[in-house]
Amino acid sequence: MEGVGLTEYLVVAGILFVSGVVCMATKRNAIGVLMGVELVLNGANVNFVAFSRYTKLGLDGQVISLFVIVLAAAEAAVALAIALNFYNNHLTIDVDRGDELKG
Amino acid sequence: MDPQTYQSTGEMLRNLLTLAWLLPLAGFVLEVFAGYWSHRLSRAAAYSAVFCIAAGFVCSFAALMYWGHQTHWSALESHASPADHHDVLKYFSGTYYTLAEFGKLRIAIDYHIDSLTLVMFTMVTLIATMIHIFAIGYMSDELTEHYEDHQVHTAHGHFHRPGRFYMFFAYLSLFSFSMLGLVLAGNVFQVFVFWELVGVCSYFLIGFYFERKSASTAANKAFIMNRVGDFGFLIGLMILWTWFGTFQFNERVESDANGRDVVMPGLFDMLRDDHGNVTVLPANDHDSYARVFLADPGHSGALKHEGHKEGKTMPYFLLVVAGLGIFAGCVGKSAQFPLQTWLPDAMEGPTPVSALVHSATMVAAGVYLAGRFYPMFLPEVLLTIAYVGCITLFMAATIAVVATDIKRVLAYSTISQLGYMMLGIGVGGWTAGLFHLITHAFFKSLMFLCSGSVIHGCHHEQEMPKMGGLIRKMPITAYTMLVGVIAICGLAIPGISIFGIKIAFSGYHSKDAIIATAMTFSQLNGSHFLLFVVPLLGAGITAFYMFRLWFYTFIGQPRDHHVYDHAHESPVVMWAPLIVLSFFAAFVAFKGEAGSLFKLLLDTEPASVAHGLHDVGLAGDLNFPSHVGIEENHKAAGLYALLVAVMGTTLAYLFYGARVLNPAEVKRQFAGVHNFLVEKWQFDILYDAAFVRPVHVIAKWFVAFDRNVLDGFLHATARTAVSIATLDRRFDETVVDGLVNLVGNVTYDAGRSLRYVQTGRLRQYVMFIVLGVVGIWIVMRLFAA
Amino acid sequence: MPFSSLVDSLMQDTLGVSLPLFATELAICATIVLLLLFRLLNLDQRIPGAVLALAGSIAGLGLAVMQHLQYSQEADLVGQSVEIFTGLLIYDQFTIYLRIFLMLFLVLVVYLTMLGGIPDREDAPDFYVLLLGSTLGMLLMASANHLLIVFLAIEMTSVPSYAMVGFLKGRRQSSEAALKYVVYGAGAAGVMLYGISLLSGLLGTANLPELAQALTALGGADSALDQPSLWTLSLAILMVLVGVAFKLSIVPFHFWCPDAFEGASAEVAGYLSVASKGAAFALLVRFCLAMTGSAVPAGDLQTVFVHLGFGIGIIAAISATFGNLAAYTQTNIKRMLAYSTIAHAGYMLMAVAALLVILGSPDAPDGGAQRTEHAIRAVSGLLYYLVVYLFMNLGAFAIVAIIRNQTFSEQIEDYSGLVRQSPALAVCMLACMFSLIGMPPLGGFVSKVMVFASVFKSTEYYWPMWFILSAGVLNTVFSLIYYVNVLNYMFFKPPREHLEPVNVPLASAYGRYALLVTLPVFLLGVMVNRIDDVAYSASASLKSFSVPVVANHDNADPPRQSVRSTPAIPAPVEAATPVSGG
Amino acid sequence: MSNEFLLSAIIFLPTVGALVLSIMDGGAEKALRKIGYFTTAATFALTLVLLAEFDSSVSGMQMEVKAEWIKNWNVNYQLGVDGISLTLVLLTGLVCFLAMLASDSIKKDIKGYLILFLLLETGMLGVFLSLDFFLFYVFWEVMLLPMYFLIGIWGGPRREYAAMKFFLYTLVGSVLMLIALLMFYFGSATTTSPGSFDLLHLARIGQGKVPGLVFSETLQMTAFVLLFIGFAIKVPVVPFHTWLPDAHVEAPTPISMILAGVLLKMGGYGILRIAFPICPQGAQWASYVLVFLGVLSIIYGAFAAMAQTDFKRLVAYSSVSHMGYVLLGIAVWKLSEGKTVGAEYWKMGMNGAMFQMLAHGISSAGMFFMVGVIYDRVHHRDVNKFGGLMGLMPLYGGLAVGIFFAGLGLPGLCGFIGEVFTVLSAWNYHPIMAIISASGVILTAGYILWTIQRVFLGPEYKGPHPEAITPILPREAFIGFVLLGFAILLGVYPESMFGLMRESINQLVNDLVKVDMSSLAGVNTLLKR
Repeated sequence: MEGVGLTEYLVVAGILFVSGVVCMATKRNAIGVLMGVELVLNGANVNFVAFSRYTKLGLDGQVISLFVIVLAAAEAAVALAIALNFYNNHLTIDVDRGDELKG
Repeated sequence: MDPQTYQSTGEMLRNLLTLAWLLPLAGFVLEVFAGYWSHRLSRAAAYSAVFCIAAGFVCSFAALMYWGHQTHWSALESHASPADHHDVLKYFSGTYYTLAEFGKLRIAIDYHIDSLTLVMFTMVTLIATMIHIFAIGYMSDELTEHYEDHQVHTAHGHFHRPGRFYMFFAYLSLFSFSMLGLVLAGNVFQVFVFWELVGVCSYFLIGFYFERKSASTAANKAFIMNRVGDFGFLIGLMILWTWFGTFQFNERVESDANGRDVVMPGLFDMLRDDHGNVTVLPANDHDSYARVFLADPGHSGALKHEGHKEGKTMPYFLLVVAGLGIFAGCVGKSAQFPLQTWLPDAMEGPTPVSALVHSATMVAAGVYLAGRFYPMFLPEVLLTIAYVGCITLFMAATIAVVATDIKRVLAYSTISQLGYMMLGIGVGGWTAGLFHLITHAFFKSLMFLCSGSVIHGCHHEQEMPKMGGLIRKMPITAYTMLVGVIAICGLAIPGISIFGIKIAFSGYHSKDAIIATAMTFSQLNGSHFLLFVVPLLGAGITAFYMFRLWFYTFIGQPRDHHVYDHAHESPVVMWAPLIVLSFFAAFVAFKGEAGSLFKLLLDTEPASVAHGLHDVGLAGDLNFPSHVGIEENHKAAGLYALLVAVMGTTLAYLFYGARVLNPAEVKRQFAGVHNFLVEKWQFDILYDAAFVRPVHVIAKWFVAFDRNVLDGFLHATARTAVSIATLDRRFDETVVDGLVNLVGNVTYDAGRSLRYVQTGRLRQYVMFIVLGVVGIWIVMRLFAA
Repeated sequence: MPFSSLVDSLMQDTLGVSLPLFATELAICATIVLLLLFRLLNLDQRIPGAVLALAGSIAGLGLAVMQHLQYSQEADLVGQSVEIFTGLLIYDQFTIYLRIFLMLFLVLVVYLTMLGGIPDREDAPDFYVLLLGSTLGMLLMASANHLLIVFLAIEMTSVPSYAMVGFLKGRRQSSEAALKYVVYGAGAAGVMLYGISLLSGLLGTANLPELAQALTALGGADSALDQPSLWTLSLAILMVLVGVAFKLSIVPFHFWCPDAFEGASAEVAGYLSVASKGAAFALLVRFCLAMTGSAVPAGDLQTVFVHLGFGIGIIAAISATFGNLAAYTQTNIKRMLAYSTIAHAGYMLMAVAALLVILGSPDAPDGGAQRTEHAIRAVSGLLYYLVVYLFMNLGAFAIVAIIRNQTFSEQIEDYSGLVRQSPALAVCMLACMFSLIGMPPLGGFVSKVMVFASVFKSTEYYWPMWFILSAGVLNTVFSLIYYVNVLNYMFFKPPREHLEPVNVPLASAYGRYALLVTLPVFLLGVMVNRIDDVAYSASASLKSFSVPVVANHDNADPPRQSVRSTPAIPAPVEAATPVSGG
Repeated sequence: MSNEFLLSAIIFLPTVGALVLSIMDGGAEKALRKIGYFTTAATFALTLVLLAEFDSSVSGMQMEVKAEWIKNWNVNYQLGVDGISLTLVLLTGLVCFLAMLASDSIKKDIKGYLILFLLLETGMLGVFLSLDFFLFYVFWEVMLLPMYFLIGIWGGPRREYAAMKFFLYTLVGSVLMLIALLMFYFGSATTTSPGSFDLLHLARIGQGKVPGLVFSETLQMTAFVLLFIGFAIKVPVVPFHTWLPDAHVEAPTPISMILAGVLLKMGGYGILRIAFPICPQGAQWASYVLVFLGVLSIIYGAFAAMAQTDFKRLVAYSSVSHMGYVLLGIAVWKLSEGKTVGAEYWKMGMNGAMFQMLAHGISSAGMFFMVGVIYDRVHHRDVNKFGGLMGLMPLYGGLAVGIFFAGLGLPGLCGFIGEVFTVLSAWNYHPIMAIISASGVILTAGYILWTIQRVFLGPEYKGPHPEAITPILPREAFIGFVLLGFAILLGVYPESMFGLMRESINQLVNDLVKVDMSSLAGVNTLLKR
């Protein structure tokens, strides 16, 4: 078998992306939702790296993936801080309980 | 008459008549504000009104004299038929100012003076002067600060209000202005303008005691009835305007902007050629109905129809509709069948009003217009006029027999006499009809004033059964009334004629002329014999109810002592006009056809109009009587009429005058005559009311017919109108408004429902991101594929 | 290429070319650093953070205005666009226009927060760091020229704004709003990133200008790529647009907007509603132009763009209608204004839809000579709408903030009887509301007419656009109800007892601010020429319009643009000799 | 004053007055009113100056002013006056001056009221004098805002609903007009010249006088329908009229005087100035429907008026009926085989319609004022609970009956000329429609006389607080006399107004008659049979 090609990487990235999204949609715990976000971002990263290797995207792909990692970190930090603040006010991080704003 | 003098006489006449016309308007403006410059109790307003109308009379009489002098009284020389003096141009017309101009179309306020106008002016101003003087006395009880109105019952007893003496005279002056304007009008549009102005004056005058519900309803009814007539009038106008393009009666030479004199063809010149005949192209293949030939308006007068086929044609039936439309206006104004129910109710107004407006002048306007517009009427229209006149005169006469209120009797008699005039015009007797109009104006206003002085004397008592034997208390009124009654019945002493003049009052001559014309007409076209029999019969009934009225009120024992004791002769300011009017009522038609009045009217009879239509009518060939034909039958017709009148008088004398016979019991004996009147009825024998009841039944039937069929129709239309209106309002509120609110609510509900989409739950939002993307992607695929 | 020469050419390029053109952003960075330092050395007792932030933003505005003046002086520079930082950003009049737009807005917001006093003294520096950071992200969005920058800029804008929404730590609602906003934002960013990855992968390049060539190469010449990969490409494009749609709060992705606005303070809500929209629209225009490129797309790619344009039009109509209808029953003024921003985003998106349809549709009326002219007119209408929208919305939010500071209530009922208490404020709110409806004497009308005119022009290119136009027109009528409802309370109802009266005389600081913000709404309605010219030249200078339309088969030369070649990387500055002509 | 500033001065003098008022403090009520009187009087004087300088023999535009406003969109600040707009400007000046005098009955926060009143006047004058469609549209909407607040704040009990309904109706109309505006703009753009908003240029294109550029038939038809609906809402024509009774009932007296006196004329003016000249084929195609709607309005309005118990609502519906004549007069354009038949009757119809607008302006403003006088005293409007006013207030009774008779269409007063001329010109178009419209004469007489009987005649006053009935004040009497005086002047000597407007209207008719209608003949005959 000729080893691992571009499509396999895309499939892995796709799985990561879908699981990330499903996790975000189903998790009731705020932290679980944030994990889902991470999964999505990493799925995209895998894509970038794969494309930089197999298509003429070249170094751009890898540079982007580096930036994505940094940004994921920043986002996670802010998200966790907000989740903490949410916990202080609602004494729970169950996302469904936060539905005072509606209509 | 050479053009130079024609010009100067035209100027003179115009100034005189315009002065006569505008004086009452100035009076009106003065009197409306009388409340401010003069005290409410002063008679200043009355004096100003009388002065204006009297000055008006002097001017119009002077104009008449001047006109006669200028035309060397040619009109009065006896001549065989009116046709041959056509060469003398008999009318003066011109324009005051143009109302509006649209390209070639032009509407203006202009004047048209001929002998008919002069006669009408003199008659109207004379009668108006007399009535103004009479009214000073009659309306004197309005000169108080707290006038007590018996007929109005408010919460606290009778109604008190300050007197409105000056307002009454203001309305009278406004009325005289509009009436004179109507007579002076030079085009049919201007007639329409003053037509409605006269209508509004009658509205104000009928509704003078506006506190009384009956008075204001009567005023409304009168105005709306007139408006129904005007609706027909408007349709006539529309047709004329669209097909003829002008409203002017007669041709007029105008100098337009750059000096060239342009011929402005009138209505009559376009329809009838020089010899007065109308050319009708029979209905041929390419056109389903006959067409009437009109001279091309832009064409110069001289080159009319001789051989000229060029020029517009209009559908025949449309010209008939136009004629009927204009006649509808006359029916509305002169209270002919079927629009006559408003006149009896109009008696709500003070008696001088009934005398001036609802007997002599306004109601006569309808006949005047029919006369003025005569050349435009086609045979079918003339026939309708005749039949409407006939029905009206008979119906009104029968109802008058039964009426007990003195003013209602006179009202129905007016309607009946107007029927006569319409019949006269309808059967081709143009001069006879207008002759009767003039004479009738005098004696009818005289009788109304007499009834006014009776009512004034008996303190507003109008019911005849309460009167009786008043001759001893009010001799002058009684005798002047007698003159009027004799005039209207047309009594005369046959055979004896002192130096050629028959001893008879004016009514005899004018009614005689109409009956003669009707007789010759029915001889010429046999199928219309009714048009002679009914008026003859009517003459008899007229005599009966007029003398019944006279005997009822003045002769015999007083039926109600309370009324009798209070009765007193009216003051001099009231009986003086009675004397003057009775003189005119008697001798205005002095020497009948040979008299100057008849000759004056004859002078303006449209040239050979009648026989211009001989082979025109579609409904069989109607041939109209020529003057010569009428001359021969005159004597016979006179005798028949006199016979019938005498019969009526004696009958009335027997029942009410001598009271030698108890009317109820004796009436049973003369069942034969009355049977003749009520032949339809199965005659069930009830002892005393055997013959009175049928007459009452017919009368009541007519009254009932009036009240529920016509009035019913009126109320029905009002009710349906109101119900449509409420339906309309509900439709308006529900459907149209509902639609708007529905749209509003739908969007509002849509808005509210969208709130539920925003559930506030985070996970549902996130799910939407992916669902959104995939959803759009799928839609795009479907859409693009 | 040895490493050293690569490094020094890079240094030369960044120092020589890019940095001077990057002046405004540098000023903002400097302010941020200073703010943090002052906080560190607790010097902020002496110089409050707000004053510093205000100084920095005014400096940035000054620099941007200078750049604009520099551009309008030298005639030959008109329409010239320079790619800076080795192609990551692009610097042209469009960027300058948006810089002025954003900096002006920043100055006004900072001044408002100083008056409003949301960030109290000690956490003022943090608030302003977030504020300036977010604005920096937006400036990058406006001049993005590379897919990385697209993602980076959006993240840089969003992350600080998550924090700003949750800034009032004590309130339950703001923490809930912040949580929703952050999770939703992260999700959207994730999806967008995945889209970008797919897009760059398929097209093999992440540089916006080259996207067009790659696309035409890919689709136009019916090369080996068969149907399915074309669809994955369109899915990728859609995913990228999701990120932008999230920032614009377009209908399927608007859920965060009402909750975030209600939770956040009025100043922050105002900031989010205007600034992020402006930058996002700039990015969307650049992205669309990048895709359609300057050439008239050939083959079946045309149908893709027309349908994409029409699709965006449909979404725009839906979001406008949704925004207007949902706002009917709102009782909270901020939530109502949130839906109003959704509606106005819809109106503005219609202009973009018109742009796409005009550029993409094959059968242009009168031979397509006027095509670029109409496209430029569509973009300039959008830009003008943005400026008017800035003042309208900021005016409304500012008045809401002012009233909240006095009555502590944001319910519409509590606004009743305002005209009796402070007539000046009521008249300002009236001007904003009627401008939002689009009534003539005010700016809102002129901008709406411009957008509807371009949509009307697009109906000649592609007739179904009639639905979009009628939806837009119909929405103007729908929007009347809830805007006027607020005015009903203010003008017709008597003041409520339990609230102490709002007295903001014209002479007070608040009064002057309200007047400062609402006056331009009137001026933009009457003196239209000034701003309209600037907007026109800004949109004319967009890259795809200025490049000679060679490929265009009937070679109608764009009316006014000078033909210019873009400097290849890493050509030194003096090498980029503008070839002026035309 | 050189005449290019005259028009702008007329339009913006009230705005200057409004600015002066806004600066003064709200307390000095007396001074505020004085400035109000002075401004409206000065504007009316300026319109009289305009009348003096106007040369009635010229049919085209006079005193044209054209300055550039928005360069990129070719929008110009363009003003001009001709026969049609001059008469309406005079009417506006007069009615606004009288309404300001009648504004003494307004008691709460005078300053806001006067400012909005003057802005409203600016909006109206602007609409009549502007020749640029964009400028026309701006003034059209500027007039909308003050009206909304004037009804909303100083109105009767259901004022919010009425104000909102008024705003919604007019906004829907003006949004449709916006689409038509865009159609004309892009329709008139050629490769060389940009699109234009200049009404005269658009009219030349519409009538095929510009070589190489013409509005296609479909464009003319759709644009005409859009414009007609927009203007029909203002006229109001029956299906779109339900806002009028509510707006009138709730509006304070002076405002309903202006609403009836001037605002309704905008619709008619719009049709005459924009819809007919620019889309002649559309106008001819829809002429049958227009005549039908006109007649329907006459009959519907009359019946609806008969069923009302609220006095003001009754007069409002009478306005609907009277404005039906206007539409009838404008639309009597008869075409057979592509050639206009009886153009002179159409001229008469148009002149009659214009005159009816002026006459209705005076009579309906008078009627509303009279209703207002009695309402200010007894504060109720139930027609059945009045009575005996003629006795209690004789001068008021006299003036009111005079004005109501002007409304009824009595000859010698203004209503008659307008009504009869339009009806006379209708026969040439369609006899049956003419007859139905003539029957309107009876219905009008019916409901007006019935109202006069219930309100003025009768023995005593049946309604609440009879003690408040005091004789008419000199100020009110002055207004009544002025209106009645103008009614009589126009009734007796209509040439005063016809002279001004005749040239322009005949020119408009001649232009439209010359337009080649061959392509339309087929459609028309189909529609007629």
